[in-house]
Amino acid sequence: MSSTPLLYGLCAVALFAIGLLGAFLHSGLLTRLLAVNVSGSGVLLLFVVLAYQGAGQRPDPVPHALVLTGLVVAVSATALALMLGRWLQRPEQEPEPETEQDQE
Amino acid sequence: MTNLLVWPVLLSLAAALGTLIAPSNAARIATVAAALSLWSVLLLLSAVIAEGPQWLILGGWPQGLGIALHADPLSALFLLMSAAVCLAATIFARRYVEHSRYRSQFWPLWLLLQTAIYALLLAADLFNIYVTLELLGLSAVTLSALGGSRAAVQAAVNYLILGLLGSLLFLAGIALIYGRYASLDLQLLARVVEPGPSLWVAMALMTAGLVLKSALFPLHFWLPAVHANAPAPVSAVLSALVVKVAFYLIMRLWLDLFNPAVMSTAADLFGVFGALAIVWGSWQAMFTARLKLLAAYSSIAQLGYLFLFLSLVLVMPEGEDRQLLLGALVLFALSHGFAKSALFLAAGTVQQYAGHDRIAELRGVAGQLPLTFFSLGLAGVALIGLPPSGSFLAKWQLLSTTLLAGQWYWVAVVVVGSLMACVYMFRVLSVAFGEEGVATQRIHSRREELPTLALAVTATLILGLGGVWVWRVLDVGAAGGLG
Amino acid sequence: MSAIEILPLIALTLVILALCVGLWPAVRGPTLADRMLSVQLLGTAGVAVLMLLAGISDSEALIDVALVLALLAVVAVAALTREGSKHG
Amino acid sequence: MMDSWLFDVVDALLALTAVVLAAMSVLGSDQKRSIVLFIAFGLLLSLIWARLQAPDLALAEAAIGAGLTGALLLSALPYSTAEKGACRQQRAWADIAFNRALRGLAATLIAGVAIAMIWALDDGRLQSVPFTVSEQVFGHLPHSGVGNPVTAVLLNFRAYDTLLELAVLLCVALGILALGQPSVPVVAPGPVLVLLVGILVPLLVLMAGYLLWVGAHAPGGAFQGGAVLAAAGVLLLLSGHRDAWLPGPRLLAAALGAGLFLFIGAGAAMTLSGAVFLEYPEGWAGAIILLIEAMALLSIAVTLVLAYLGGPPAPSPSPPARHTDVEGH
Amino acid sequence: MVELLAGVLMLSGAVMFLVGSIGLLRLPDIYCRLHALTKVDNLGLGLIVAGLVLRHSDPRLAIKMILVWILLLASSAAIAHLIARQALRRESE
Repeated sequence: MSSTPLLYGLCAVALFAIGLLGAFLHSGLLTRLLAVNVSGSGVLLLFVVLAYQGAGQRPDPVPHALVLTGLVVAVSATALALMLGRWLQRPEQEPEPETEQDQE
Repeated sequence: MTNLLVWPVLLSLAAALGTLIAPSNAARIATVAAALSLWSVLLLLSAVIAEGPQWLILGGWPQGLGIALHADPLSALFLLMSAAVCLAATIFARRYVEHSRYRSQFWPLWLLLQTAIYALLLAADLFNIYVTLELLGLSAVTLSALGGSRAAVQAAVNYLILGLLGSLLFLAGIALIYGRYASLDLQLLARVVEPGPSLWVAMALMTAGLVLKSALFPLHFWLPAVHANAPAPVSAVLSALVVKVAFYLIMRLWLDLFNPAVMSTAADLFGVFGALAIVWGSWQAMFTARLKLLAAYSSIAQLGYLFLFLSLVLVMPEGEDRQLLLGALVLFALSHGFAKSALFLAAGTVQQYAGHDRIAELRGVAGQLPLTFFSLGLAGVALIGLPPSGSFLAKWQLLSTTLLAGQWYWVAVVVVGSLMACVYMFRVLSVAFGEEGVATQRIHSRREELPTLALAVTATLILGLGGVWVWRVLDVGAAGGLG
Repeated sequence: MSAIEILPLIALTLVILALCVGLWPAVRGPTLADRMLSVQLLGTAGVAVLMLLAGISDSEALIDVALVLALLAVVAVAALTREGSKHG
Repeated sequence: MMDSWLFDVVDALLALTAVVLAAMSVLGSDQKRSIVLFIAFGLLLSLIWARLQAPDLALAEAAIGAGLTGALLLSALPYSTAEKGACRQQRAWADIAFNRALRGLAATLIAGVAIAMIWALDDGRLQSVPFTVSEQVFGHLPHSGVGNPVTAVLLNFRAYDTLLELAVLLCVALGILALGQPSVPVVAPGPVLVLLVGILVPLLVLMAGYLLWVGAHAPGGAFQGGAVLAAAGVLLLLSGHRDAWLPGPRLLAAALGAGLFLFIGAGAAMTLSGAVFLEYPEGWAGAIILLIEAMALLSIAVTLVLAYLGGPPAPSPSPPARHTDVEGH
Repeated sequence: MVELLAGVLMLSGAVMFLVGSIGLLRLPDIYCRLHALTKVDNLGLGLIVAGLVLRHSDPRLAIKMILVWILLLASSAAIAHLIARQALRRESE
């Protein structure tokens, strides 16, 4: 029995925890976003470790597919958050886009 | 096996594409899609009543390989509420976003949000639930950011990060379950799960994620800013459906999947935090300055009731009493869904009409918006839990159950919460029905007040008088469940 | 197992060691150029690792991965130089 | 040779470095450093996927994690420096103490969660499980229309997930179109970058097509291809093309919806003849999947390029030639 | 015999990488490091590819591997230029 799953399993849990901690400690959007991404990588790594059946064995393809989905979701969420962050950073002088009052 | 199960999802998704390609007809497409979704949900509900729970495994693959969809009385009732609220809010939104600069993106996003709600209520596969949760979260975030103000976008960003954390916790739980049981299908899992470290930790992680998304006290802090700053129809759907769908998932998982591992301490925690949410949310609602914030805080309190209900249901032994209380829970959730969406739509009308929603300055507005304030009053009746509303029946059931069990402390919480709800609702109404009038800003169309009225009437009268029907429908599936 | 067969594995271990050592400038800096250089080394070493893994486990797919990594590592570094210059 | 102790060294080095990089990236306070370390972390992850016999993921991570996410995060840098100042407010003593206590509590809680997870994972696979999805996948692989099991899961067995995932991408693209403002590059690209882009873009497009095609029977597929194609777009943006060849609003909307449209259409077409939604006709599955993947690739690539651009493409694209003459200094 | 040669090639390639990364740490300024790194890296990867090509006689794989190497040669030259440019710009300010 190789120690591969054990090592990466521990790594996955550590990444998950580090990400959670970072998301809690930071208040800036960018750093929190990085933290969430790291945490997500930890969870995805956990799936891949579960799929691993040992050297020379074919791995379980289902977690791989799930992780692929998870990766794409993560990058889209990151993109959305960065766009909103950039929105907040825009200078104030532009006409305040749309408060509900002028939606009449 | 019937394709009926995918219709609500598919209709909304196809309509989202339609509005994307043909922005000029978007409002019409969205209304038709919402109406058709409601129709398909009604068909589904009648199928559930006639034939029992419905299943579909997509792609025609064997169970476990393909993704399963599932509708039982519980999910069908939530679907019905969602479809009805969505239709009303869609009709309301037509006028609301008519001149918005975001309207060509609003409609596809709006329909994607509905897609996510229906998909989540129908999902019977753990990873599929995760994907729908993400779709729900991201579409809700984007729509709430379309409020367009700095406060709205800031709130949306916080909502996004917390939502992502919630989904991550949920996903980590899925990983643990997959690691132990090598399946994602809820029905298959329900047959094999057994108490043990995997299930306990997975339960804790998944519940924590969902609790964050359903804004149970003390994890509610993101909610008021989001719901108060989003466009009114979006707030209505967020408050009435999005938060509640997360609650639905908790209920679903705890009643079916986690059932063998439910411990009374864990269930009691739901009750304690639910009670705290009732008191704290109502307290904030009593003193807040803005109408939409009031509605948002009221949501926190009302979600507290749902968790209180759930904690009592969970510790009850299987049997008629449990079924009665579960029916009360569902009835309460439905009434709140209709009443809260009515309240937010009314607030939206007020805001458009008066140019703000500061409660203290709404003196006399009721005279100019009688229909809206009538709806607001009706919604208040349901939120307080006065007869003849559906929530009155539900609370009544709750009180009688707790009294019989000698749990007077829950009785106290419910009574205090209801009294506080009286205070915050009457505070609005007494100001609005006051003497002075404000200058009329524009000619108002009665037509856009109708969806609000319809929702409020449903919450108060239809669910109140037809509450027994909810219990009867739920009884159809009493033997069913997922197991 | 023969000594010859283990040579690629030793090579793999050494490259990974080099990769880990080469990451230090990315942590320490101090300038952006130092960090970029480190990422660049990581990209090249990563390609080497993938190729060696492909050779060891006879997996053609990993060569595709190496190809993609070689193509995409440029994007990150190019973005770094471009964005870094916004402040410079 | 597969279980030599040297592999343990390799695993330990990779795992440890990943954790250290992640910790330094997440817990540090210098944002630029955090991003660079995060890019390195993504690269390392793709090696880890390769080591764990997940080449599909290694491909996706190499394209998304190492390339695109890094570029995406970097494009956000200008604002985040300003953000730091806003957080640094004067705080009352009691507030600080409360904060410390809260942080300590959170750290303890998270450590507890980590330990609990390890405890749960220690349970291992339940031996009496009567079914495993993995066996089902390999059993039904011949009927799926493709030979790569991961592609089969993504586009046939669990196609519904992928359908909803495309909806997630559409949702993000719509958000960017509604609220985003395209970022305009400040400094002009040098001749080397322009030359590099000229070589790389055709290669990337080729690679995307190759990944799409190969995905049917070997690692690869729409997502990996889409990310690689998006990288081509990002490079174009980096070299001064302001629109990265993105079309006007109408066509853009069509490209964004294309994957979903084809998916729904193909899924629903057979329901008319009594099949279940997303059931493909016998013998056609391979072709249908390839077609869906091609459209999905397009949607994914367009969404990712939009994400890097940060907003709707500028209505009147200016030729890149205009930028090069700014370069003199 | 070919196996041994291939192994030795790979090993020397790996040593090159190690030398490169130590150089990254020890060399005095950014230009030296840049120079050393790109040279050593490309040589290292070239040796490894040569070893792999020797071991696997499949021409398709060999072409692919050589392609990766050429690609990396080109891109690392370009990247080195970009980094140097960036460092220069930083210095001139």
